[in-house]
Amino acid sequence: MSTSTSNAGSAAGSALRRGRRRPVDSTVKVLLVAAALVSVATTIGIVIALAQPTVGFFQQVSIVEFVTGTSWTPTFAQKAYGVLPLVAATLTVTGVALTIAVPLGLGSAIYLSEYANPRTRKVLKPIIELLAGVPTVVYGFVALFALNPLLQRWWPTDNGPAFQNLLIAGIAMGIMIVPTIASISEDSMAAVPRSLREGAYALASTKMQVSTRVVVPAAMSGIVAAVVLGISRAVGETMIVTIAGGLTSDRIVLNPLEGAATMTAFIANISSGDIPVGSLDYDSVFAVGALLFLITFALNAVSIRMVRRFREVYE
Amino acid sequence: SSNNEGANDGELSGEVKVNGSSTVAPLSEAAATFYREVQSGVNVSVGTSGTGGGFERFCKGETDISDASRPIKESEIEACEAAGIQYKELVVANDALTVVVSKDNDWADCLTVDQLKTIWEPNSKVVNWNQVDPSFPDEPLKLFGPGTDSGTFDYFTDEINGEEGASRTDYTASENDNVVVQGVAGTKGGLGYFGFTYFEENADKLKALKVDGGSGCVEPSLKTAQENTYQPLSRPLFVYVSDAAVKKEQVADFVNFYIERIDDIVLEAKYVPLTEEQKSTLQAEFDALKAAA
Amino acid sequence: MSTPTITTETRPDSSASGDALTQRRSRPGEVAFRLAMQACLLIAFGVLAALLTWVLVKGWNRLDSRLWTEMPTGLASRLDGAGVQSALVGTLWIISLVALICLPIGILSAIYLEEYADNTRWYNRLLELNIQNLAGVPSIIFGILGLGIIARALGLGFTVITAAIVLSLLVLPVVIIATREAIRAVPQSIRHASYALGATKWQTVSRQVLPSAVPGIATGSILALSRAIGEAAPLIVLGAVTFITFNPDGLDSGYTALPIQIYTFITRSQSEYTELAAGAIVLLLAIVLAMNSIAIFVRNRFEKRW
Amino acid sequence: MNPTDTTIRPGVSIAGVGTPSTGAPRSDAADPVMELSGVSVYYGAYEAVRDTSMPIQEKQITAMIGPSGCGKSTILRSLNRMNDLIPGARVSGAVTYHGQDLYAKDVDPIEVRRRIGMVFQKPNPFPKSIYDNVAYGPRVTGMKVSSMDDLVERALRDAALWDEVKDKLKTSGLALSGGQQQRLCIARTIAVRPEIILMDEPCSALDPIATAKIEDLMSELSNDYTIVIVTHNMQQAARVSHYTAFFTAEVDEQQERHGRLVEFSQTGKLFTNPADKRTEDYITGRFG
Amino acid sequence: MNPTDTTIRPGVSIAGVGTPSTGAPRSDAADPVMELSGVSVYYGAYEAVRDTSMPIQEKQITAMIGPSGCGKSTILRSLNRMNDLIPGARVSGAVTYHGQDLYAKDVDPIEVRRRIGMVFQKPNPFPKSIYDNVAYGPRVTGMKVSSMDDLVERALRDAALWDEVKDKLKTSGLALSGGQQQRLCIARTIAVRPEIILMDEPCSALDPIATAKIEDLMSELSNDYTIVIVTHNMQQAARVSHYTAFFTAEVDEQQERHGRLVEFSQTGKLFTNPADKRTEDYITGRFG
Ligand SMILES: Nc1ncnc2c1ncn2[C@@H]1O[C@H](COP(=O)(O)OP(=O)(O)OP(=O)(O)O)[C@@H](O)[C@H]1O
Ligand SMILES: Nc1ncnc2c1ncn2[C@@H]1O[C@H](COP(=O)(O)OP(=O)(O)OP(=O)(O)O)[C@@H](O)[C@H]1O
Ligand SMILES: [Mg+2]
Ligand SMILES: [Mg+2]
Repeated sequence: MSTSTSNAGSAAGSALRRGRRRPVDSTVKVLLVAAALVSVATTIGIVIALAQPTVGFFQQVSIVEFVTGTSWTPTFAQKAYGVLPLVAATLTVTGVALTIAVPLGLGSAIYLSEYANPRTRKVLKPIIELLAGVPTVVYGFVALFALNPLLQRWWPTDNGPAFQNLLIAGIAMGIMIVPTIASISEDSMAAVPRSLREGAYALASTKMQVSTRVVVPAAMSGIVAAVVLGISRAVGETMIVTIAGGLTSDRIVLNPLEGAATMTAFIANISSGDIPVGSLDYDSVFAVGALLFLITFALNAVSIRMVRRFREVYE
Repeated sequence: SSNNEGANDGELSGEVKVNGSSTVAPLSEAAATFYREVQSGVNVSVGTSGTGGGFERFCKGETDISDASRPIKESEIEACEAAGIQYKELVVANDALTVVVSKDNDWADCLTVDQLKTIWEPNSKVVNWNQVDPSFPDEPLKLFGPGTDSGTFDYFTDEINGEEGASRTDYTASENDNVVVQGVAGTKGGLGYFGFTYFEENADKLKALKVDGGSGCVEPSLKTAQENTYQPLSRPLFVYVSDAAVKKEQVADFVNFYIERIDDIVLEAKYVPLTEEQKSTLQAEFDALKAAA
Repeated sequence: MSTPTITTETRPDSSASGDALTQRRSRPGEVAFRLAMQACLLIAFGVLAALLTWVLVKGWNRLDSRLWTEMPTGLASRLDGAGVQSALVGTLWIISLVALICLPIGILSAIYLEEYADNTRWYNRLLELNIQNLAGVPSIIFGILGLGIIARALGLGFTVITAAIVLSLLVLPVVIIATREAIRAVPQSIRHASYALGATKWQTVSRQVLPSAVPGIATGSILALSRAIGEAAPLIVLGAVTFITFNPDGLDSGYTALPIQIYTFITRSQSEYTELAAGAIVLLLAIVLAMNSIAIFVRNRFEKRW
Repeated sequence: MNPTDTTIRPGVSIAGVGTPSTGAPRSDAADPVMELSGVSVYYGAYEAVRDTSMPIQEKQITAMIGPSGCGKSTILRSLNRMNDLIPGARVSGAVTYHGQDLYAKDVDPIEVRRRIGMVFQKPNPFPKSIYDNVAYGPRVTGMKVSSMDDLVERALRDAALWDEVKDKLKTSGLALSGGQQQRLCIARTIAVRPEIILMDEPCSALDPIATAKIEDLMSELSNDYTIVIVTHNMQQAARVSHYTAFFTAEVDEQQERHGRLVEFSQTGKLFTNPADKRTEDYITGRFG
Repeated sequence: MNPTDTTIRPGVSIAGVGTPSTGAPRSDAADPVMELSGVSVYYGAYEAVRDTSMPIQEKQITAMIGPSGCGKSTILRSLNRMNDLIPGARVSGAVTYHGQDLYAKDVDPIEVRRRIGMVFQKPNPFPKSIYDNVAYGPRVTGMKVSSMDDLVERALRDAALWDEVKDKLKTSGLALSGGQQQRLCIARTIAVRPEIILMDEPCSALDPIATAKIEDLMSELSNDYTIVIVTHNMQQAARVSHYTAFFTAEVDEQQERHGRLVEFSQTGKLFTNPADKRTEDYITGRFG
């Protein structure tokens, strides 16, 4: 075809028929599908890796004992397989972490999105995102060697917290989660359309009223998603609790001043411990892993739903 | 820097994979560090997957040497047999499990095995020092110990309470040595136990108790442990080496080196050295292994 | 304080309303709220800054070239001269491999989901859901996957490549999600313009969409890699070797990595180890924060605002 | 400042001002309630609108028309200090309200906005219930009301929306149609009983039927309120307003565009007998 | 399908078609090059435009006008299968191009778009150099060209942009002004030598001067190309087009709005003597 002529009109109609093959396009598609299937394979792999030993475990331990028992002592002579102590410790740590992270994270987000001038925000927002990338082993170190001595020194009564305790792990985890919650909540507040703020200001609202009565409610699903993400990070976090959280699991510990094993800490410890691989005690790791997988699955479902709602509002 | 007679003087290469107990690891790490000075071409790695994890790999042929803080168990022997792995158990050091209390503890110097048992036995209700001995003051007893998945725990419970893993459960257990050290050091009524090394490293913060195993109070020390008078808490530490591994020149050379320098290594790792008798057994076992290979 | 006492029947008296404007209300709640929000920011980031500074101080004595030129030692008496070279090199090995494995798969998956998949189909929605779910699975579970499937079932053993695959799978969702967002940010009008000129789908994607999405993809990829660098939990389950005095020299080599090395230092009770841990943390942080800074810079500088 | 002290500048024809009895669209036209004198608005260093002077007559509808970008919205927002919210925006000259300079140091912008309400181009109801949308203003301004229900009902009635929503006051304001949303925004504004309502192209996002409803509503509201409306649609200005201001954008030597008030007069006069050639070109559709 | 076989439906006046010699705006007006018969377009279950039949005459400019949302863009996109790109969009009825049904199974949409180009409402140059913008189409369609430089120059000349950009062909297309960007998009489109160019409100984002340039360009291009243009601006339709189709939206019993072709005829006739009351209302500005 030369550059100088336009398509001959009469022949043009039939020329539209599919003539050309496009091998690149079809090859590419196969490649893309293959890549996308890797993530499916990953999930299947996880399920397989967890399922077989877990099934073996539950052939010897009743599921009822597992989910209702209040003592977890697979490594002792008197074995008990009630997973609740691990779950309770996980919840306690998560609770402490959220108590710290939610107000600090939300407050920071509100300040950045509604009060800080654009230049401050431009500097601070990237710093927050930067801090969200600090490896968790660092927080574990800091918890054990920096926060813990402080806590011991300043503890008002004689009966201070244990050397490894859930409080200190929770605090470190809370500090760790703040940037995540701040950053995501700020994103969702920034996504609240300007027009809503203007509408509120035009009705003689003060800045605080705009923030608390319009922006925060409008950004609520994003904020909830941020908090849920914080929860799932706390539940799945391993290094901090392994380093600073303790290993007690013979009873349900709800006092954050004591140390106790979370689900993740238990898994990490047994994985590097001296008990024979393949034994029932060892398989308990997989049962706990499977439970952890299910819990995060549920949290994800909540979070995905929240994010979706948050997207729907203004798009 | 050191004179390594006997070993192959030529340049060796290849890998030596050691894995297993974190209690024994300091010995193997020290050996690896010394060995690197004479054979820099051999890559020795020391993993700490625990005694169990170590044996699992060992019996699958994934590692050459397994560090163990307890003897191999029946299930593990079966696994090795099933995979056709032949091996020898070598005792490379002694350890004295040390019972420690806070420096502030001015009432207790020695505990009998029975007293230890009252404290540590399953379902023990002892929560105050005066329940251990009426002459002790009214001071809350806080207990610390190693991770319950460790060989140390197994050994201590076996010797004191008569069954591996039989222990009260309501104490602070941790894989982290710092926890026992800091916990006991910071709690007036604290009591804990762990390997002698950790006590030596923290002797400024802790006080070791003597143990009366029936023939009077004996304090834990290199001497008492080596002389076997610190009973019942002195224990051997093991290294397992497989036939197949010894067929590899660099592994054989490394193990040979390990045995020759065993005193330096044990000293460096702050464990209790072998007696002469133990040393000759060690050499004999190794020779047998080489011969078999 | 002039709270308007207006009922629904009346409105401000217009003749007076000019003056009423100047009776500025004092609003103490307003000020308190602002201060509280500001305090949150200051506390949160003050504490973080203090902690990081503390690590720096703690590790100060070890912050010299020994850290990366020397190998770890098994001799307690020589801790002073020890470094973490093998861990640093191990980390660099792993991260390079993660980049090679994870980025192509992640980017191609994202292209599929964003440009090719018909998301009214159940299987595509499932795929998407699966990726969102994987993003939330705790890293330690990936360690279990690596141990059971990759090291054992696939027989790759306890090698650099196993660690790289596990960490790749761990951060794959991050890459996919970031890439999808970058692709989604390319305006539809660019695609339409390309199609309207007779381009095929792949021409449109490869020549218009991807080049425009590069900054976003780069940002997401770097963030994913820096996350992989800092992960320790899966490697613990994988039984990363913790004492190594040589650098990895191949895919099937043994390895250790910085976070693992730090973790083992932390569990030792001698104060030399604590210092060494702090020094290694500063090294790790320097790498991770440098990577994150590059990522954020790339995003803020090059990402197009359409 | 004396509200009748309107400087007539070269290039700006101001007609029909100061003589409210002659040909005024309403017999009750009164003195200006607001007055702009020499108002310029800047965004940073950029002068978006230059030197605008015009009055806003009480209980009349004043329309601002002109091509896109000529600064209509900018001027409108300067009337209730909404520009304060744009970083870098600045107003020079005087905007008075009942003789009080709105930009005087001791003026509380929040009080200003309570008295001078605003309705926006795109309906922007809060993502709350219809009821809460209307009750929002009274609540935040701390109005003492005997019955919030009554107040909400009345505002919705005044905005000609009550009959359509009375059975679903608890549903979200976002669930309404565009026209209903815009009337909800008007209801929300009148719930705080402002004196003046500013409207920035309130119908441009609406279909013709919804537009007609809002136009009727405006005429209705002008019995009680002073209304200023910005519109792109000349027919609309002609239909609803009593006074019209025509703005355009001039290009200066540096190729920068600055908004300018070209002509202000009674609506009838401006459309039938414009004083300025540019006005005529615009209203006859010769550009835009 | 026979292109002259245009069914005249109740409610749709089609005037001036089939009698090209009588009062045709150009003496060379030919047979329709495209033909819509009974075309409805759906988005999922929603029927956005109903039952449209009209011809597109060769080398003429056909304008589509009508209020917002009446489906002009929808119909336009159905002419080169751009609707394929919208998930859930579906076309029923027949769209023929030289007698070939565009929606037949064996038709390759990529070939269709090569022959029927499109210019969009908002100028959308690729974030590449001006040169690469123009060269993109020839490259992806694998056109065999003796000199790409010549081709680019010629396309830019045809789009009346050459003189303004010839010294900066390597700079980004995004660095041009809005009007230049739009001409670049036209240059890009004609570089692949399509037969028909579809334009969806190509001037709505432009200022009056840029608009005038594009309008001139369209007249120029209609010597070589068949052009279909959607516009909001009736004056523009009147100024540039030879044929005009007026669409509106009807509301059905379920309160759903559906686009409908009301009247199609020669532009002069439609504006001076509309056959339909609704057309008349619209062009006299009674609504919209
Ligand atoms: N926030 C802002 N920052 C900087 N410049 C602005 C801002 N808002 C508007 N401008 C500029 O000020 C000028 C006037 O804008 P304005 O929005 O007042 O025009 P308008 O007449 O309302 O136009 P339209 O009819 O399109 O709404 C324009 O050149 C615009 O680009
Ligand atoms: N992608 C889509 N999905 C669903 N509905 C759509 C989509 N695009 C358009 N519509 C709907 O189809 C109808 C016709 O839209 P279309 O964009 O064709 O109108 P138009 O006449 O071009 O309007 P405008 O003048 O505003 O551009 C509208 O009701 C619109 O909401
Ligand atoms: Mg405006
Ligand atoms: Mg359109």
